[in-house]
Amino acid sequence: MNQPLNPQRRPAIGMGALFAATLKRDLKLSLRRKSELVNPLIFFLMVITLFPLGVSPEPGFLAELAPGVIWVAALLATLLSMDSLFRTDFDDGSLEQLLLSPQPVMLVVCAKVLAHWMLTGLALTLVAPLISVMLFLPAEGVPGLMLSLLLGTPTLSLVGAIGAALTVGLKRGGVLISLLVLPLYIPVLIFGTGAVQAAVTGLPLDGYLALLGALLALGTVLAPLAIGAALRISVSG
Amino acid sequence: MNQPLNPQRRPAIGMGALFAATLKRDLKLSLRRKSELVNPLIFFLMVITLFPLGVSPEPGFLAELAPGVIWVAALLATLLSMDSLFRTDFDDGSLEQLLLSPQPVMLVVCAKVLAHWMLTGLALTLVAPLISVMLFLPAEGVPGLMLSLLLGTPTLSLVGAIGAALTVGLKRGGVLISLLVLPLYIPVLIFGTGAVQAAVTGLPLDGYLALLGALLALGTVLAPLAIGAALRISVSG
Amino acid sequence: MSFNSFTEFLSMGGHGLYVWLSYALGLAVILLNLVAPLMERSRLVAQLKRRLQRENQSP
Amino acid sequence: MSQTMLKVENLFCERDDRVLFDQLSFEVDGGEIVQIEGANGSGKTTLLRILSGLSRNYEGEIYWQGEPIEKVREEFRAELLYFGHQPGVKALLTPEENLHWYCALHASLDPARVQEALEQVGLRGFEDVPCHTLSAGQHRRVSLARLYLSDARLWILDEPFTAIDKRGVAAKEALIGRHVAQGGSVILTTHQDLQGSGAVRSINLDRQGERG
Amino acid sequence: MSQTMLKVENLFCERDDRVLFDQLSFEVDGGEIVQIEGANGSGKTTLLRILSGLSRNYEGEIYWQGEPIEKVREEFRAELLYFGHQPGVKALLTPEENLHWYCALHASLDPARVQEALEQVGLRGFEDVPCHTLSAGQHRRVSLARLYLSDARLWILDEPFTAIDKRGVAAKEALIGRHVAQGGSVILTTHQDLQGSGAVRSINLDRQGERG
Amino acid sequence: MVEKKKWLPRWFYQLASPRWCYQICGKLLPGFAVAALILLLGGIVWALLFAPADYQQGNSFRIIYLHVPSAILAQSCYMMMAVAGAIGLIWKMKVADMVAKSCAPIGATMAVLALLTGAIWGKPTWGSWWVWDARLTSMLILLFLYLGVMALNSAIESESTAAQASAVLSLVGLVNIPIIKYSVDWWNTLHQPATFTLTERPAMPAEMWVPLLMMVVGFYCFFAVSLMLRLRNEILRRERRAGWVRDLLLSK
Ligand code: HEM
Ligand SMILES: Nc1ncnc2c1ncn2[C@@H]1O[C@H](COP(=O)(O)OP(=O)(O)OP(=O)(O)O)[C@@H](O)[C@H]1O
Ligand SMILES: Nc1ncnc2c1ncn2[C@@H]1O[C@H](COP(=O)(O)OP(=O)(O)OP(=O)(O)O)[C@@H](O)[C@H]1O
Ligand SMILES: [Mg+2]
Ligand SMILES: [Mg+2]
Repeated sequence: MNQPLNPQRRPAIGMGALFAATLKRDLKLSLRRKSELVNPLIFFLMVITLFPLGVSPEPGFLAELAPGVIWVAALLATLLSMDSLFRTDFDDGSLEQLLLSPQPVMLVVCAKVLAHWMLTGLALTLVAPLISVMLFLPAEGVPGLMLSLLLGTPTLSLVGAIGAALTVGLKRGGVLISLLVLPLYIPVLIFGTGAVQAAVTGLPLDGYLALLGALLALGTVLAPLAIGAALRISVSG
Repeated sequence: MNQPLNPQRRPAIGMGALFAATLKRDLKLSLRRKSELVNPLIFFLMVITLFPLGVSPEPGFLAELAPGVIWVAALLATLLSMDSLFRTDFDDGSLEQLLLSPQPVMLVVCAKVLAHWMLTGLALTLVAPLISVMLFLPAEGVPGLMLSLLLGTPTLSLVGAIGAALTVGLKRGGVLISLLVLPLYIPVLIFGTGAVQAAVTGLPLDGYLALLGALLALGTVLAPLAIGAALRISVSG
Repeated sequence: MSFNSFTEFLSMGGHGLYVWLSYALGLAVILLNLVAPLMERSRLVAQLKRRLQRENQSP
Repeated sequence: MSQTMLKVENLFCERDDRVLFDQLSFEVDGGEIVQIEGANGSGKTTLLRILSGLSRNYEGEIYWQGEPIEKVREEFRAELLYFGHQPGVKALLTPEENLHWYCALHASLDPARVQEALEQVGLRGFEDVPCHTLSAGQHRRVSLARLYLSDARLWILDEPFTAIDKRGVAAKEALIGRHVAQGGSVILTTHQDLQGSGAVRSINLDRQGERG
Repeated sequence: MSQTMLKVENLFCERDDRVLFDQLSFEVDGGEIVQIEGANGSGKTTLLRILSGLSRNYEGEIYWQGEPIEKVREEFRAELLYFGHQPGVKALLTPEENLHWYCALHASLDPARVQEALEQVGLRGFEDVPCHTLSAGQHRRVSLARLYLSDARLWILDEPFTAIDKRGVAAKEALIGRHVAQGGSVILTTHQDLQGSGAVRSINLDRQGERG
Repeated sequence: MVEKKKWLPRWFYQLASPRWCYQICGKLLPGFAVAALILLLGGIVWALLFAPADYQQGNSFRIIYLHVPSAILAQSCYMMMAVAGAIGLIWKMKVADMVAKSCAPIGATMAVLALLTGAIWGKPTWGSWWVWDARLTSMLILLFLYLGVMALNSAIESESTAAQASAVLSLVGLVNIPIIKYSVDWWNTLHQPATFTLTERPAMPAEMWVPLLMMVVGFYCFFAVSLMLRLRNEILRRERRAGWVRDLLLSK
């Protein structure tokens, strides 16, 4: 029943199909356990809950804290979910199959990162207004918060994926990844909170957003290359 | 070369030996990757670093934040490292062997939790003075901080282990565990920060410490039971 | 009767939005808790029946 | 001594609405090898996990030396060696450390004999490298070394020969032969033919499901 | 067509200061089955991973159809099917979804034939249950279904028969026979005897290490 | 496989029989449904039309007739879930597992309703949708506990395993609920001046608390209805292999 072996084939099409298939597969993997879908969100909500409990429930104080706390929580939520991005693929051998595919690895990697972002960064952006209410962030700050999250979180996913790719070959990378990735997250954190604080105080925030956009552009161009290379190295070791 | 099969053996000794062996084994497993040893600490330090960056570098503001932030970071550091407590054992079949041992499971579980605590809670307690300096916590608060961490973090490890045991059979429990465990952590957080704040303002803190001690006592008595039961349930599914 | 007219009843002394929103939510939650199990039941019964028929046919 | 060790009565198990076995009854005596046969997915692993007490998703009765197994769990575990699809070897520890921990779990075993057992399974020279640098077969051999250490009377082995080379398989079969000669019992599954382990009774699960 | 597919010259590999093979040279022609033999830990998996391009920890030359393999990676990958110790099956996806993704990775494969392939490996009725509820053998069968889909000329199979029952092994052997009859090549390892796959050339790694 | 113990009353074993439970639920359902309907309708009409407005809060006070019953129900539902889970764990009683599983979504929706009505009520009364008050916080945590139990339940494939695991979790949560309540109360009184005390109940006139009582009882009846509906589904699903379920299905 096998097709005759034909040395002259390999259609050049199929790149878009592969991207779509991988995106669908990764979303499906996350959605299959329904809990997986809501969990980065719930984690986000909980970190938000811990702050009033741990620090102080006073609205004024919380409002001052809010931009920083929301961004730190977004950062931690991304980081927490990052480790599993390639690990399950590595453990069950899917990663080997992926690296042995004749298609460019970058393509699959981009789709995986996009799927990850949709379930963390995008989801976080969408619940940001709710969080703002809970932390008493002034209403003027909310659009700035959402815009900065929208521009900043994809960078977090991209950079996190580099760390995930580098540590995937290690037996237990769970916490090591934070060590690698957190320093790289700091610019995003600074510009992100800067944007929100500017929005709250009514200052212009285009500067911050432009910087976040620039980081994102840089990340989109360079990160997939780095991730692909890191994966090959991790698997070959 | 096998020993003759002897139906009347099973020495009653060996409980202490098993506890010690498991403790040694788990510590060894963590120390073997040198990165693992420092990582909960580094994570802790980094969360601490993110706050001045994300929120505000003003000493006065930071000092006010400090008790809460330190406790929230301790909580997250514990939570982050919790998932791997039983997962690797489950994946490679060691957990099955453990449950099939004629020795009481609780014993092994206690040793594992103790090992986990030594590398997270205890380590965090020891670096707490450094952190206090970084966040400008007044010097009067430091003994209170250390005492409260010393009494509170074992409870975090014990309760977290229940969550880890419940989710170990799942394909991806990484985030589910936070959902299960964080609500249970809230009393520790509240009493812990309460103790530090009392210490800073010079109020008596024995009440808080007594409460943390009571939680720890309750946890030590009940959690091992729950963990043992949860492990049997998870493996049987 | 603590209201004199229907419009007064609707406005609830300026708090109409809040009161009616609450009651709408309350109704929604109650209905959800009734409709969900009922729909689940019809789905389940249909599914179990289908399987039973399949099992009765196949052997 | 050919006293009945394990007795199974009317065992029923289904997974995902598929009946794996129904009204399955058999006995395992001392000095007997029982091979559970069946195609992939026929329920061999499920059965072995139920017998060993790992899984409780079943209906029916299991007796250990005449007592319902629920009552004598502790004694039963002391007499049991279970070898599953996952070998229970920690990748970060060395073979020696792995077996030492196993000895601690079973207080009656003597840690001094670990070296000898490792030699028997051909891991000499690999005693102190971490197990994740071992090959697939060597990895499983670490766990098989437990067979040389054990003093349990009932061995439950789920595909013990997977990834083991031919000389290794022959050695393991000889060991199983010795165990039953001493009055122990073995319940095992394997897709390879058993050679030279003496009389083997087989239980086939293939048509079990349809009966129910 | 018995043109040389893969040519290996003076391959050298060591792991942890232990030389696994040295000056290993061989060729694999179209229509040929090459079995890599050796005891556990002799370096079979290491060799196959080097040949497939997953591992680059080696010295020596490998040529694919006369070209150094570094130069023709892309073309080589399009002609390669690799089956490793880890089958590359996602536990949360169904067998069907797993194979569909594999088809997306290899653009020349036709997703419409996935059903047929699953049927061939005996997974009919299991197409849409998540793979983690499958038995050990069924799990590997999902990955083996790739053999029925593939149009690659070189198959590299690392212990493909692990956990597969006897009927399954016979079917897989027949398939391998058909593949070589069509001019494809197969490099495989297995600790079981190959039966009825026609002429098999074997390369033994056992004494390779000592030579170096 | 229920071990018979002499000191347990007979109905306890009957409860253990899914079939008996299914039938008794079928019999009780109409009664509870009618009671719930009458009480809720009467309560709502009374609450909206006849109860006097509060002298301070005006008509926004009418939200209490949804808020308090849902808050009370959310708490008692958790108790019931944990107790049922414990019975399932100890006596291996399938029906108890099913009751526990059916409780969770009802309790969670009630907690949501209490939170939402509370938030809506807070806006006109306190001028803010949310404050970090002790009671609000412990309600939020209760919702998280529910979500945790439900997530765990849905994440585990095997039904009996899922039931046991969620039972363990809800028991752990049950031990913790008083601790949470206590700690949160204390935390709040330490930090925040008691601007908004929920506990000091204004001495209510009867025309205010009678409809409230009706609503509370009505909510309990409604809870019983919803629980029994879910329980019957659950019994059908888990007992689908039993002969009586087959007969039941075929007779339809
Ligand atoms: C999201 C916000 C709120 C939550 C989560 C909440 C929660 C609760 C809870 C848990 C109870 C206890 C029910 C019981 O066990 O008896 C309760 C009762 C009550 N709440 Fe709220 N509440 C909220 C907002 C409000 C607001 C804004 C008001 C009005 C100012 C209010 C007024 C009351 C009253 C009067 C009671 C009855 C007190 C009693 O019977 O002891 N609540 N609420
Ligand atoms: N990651 C690694 N790091 C260091 N050494 C390794 C690593 N993986 C394998 N080795 C060593 O290389 C040798 C060959 O391993 P390999 O997996 O190739 O053996 P194999 O022939 O496939 O054996 P098996 O029949 O057991 O599968 C082994 O002795 C092993 O100790
Ligand atoms: N966790 C699970 N959930 C649901 N069904 C399962 C689960 N594990 C196994 N099954 C089903 O039970 C059946 C028997 O599986 P089992 O692992 O016992 O087979 P086996 O006889 O050991 O097969 P193999 O020879 O492949 O190891 C399979 O059809 C499988 O689909
Ligand atoms: Mg099996
Ligand atoms: Mg190998």
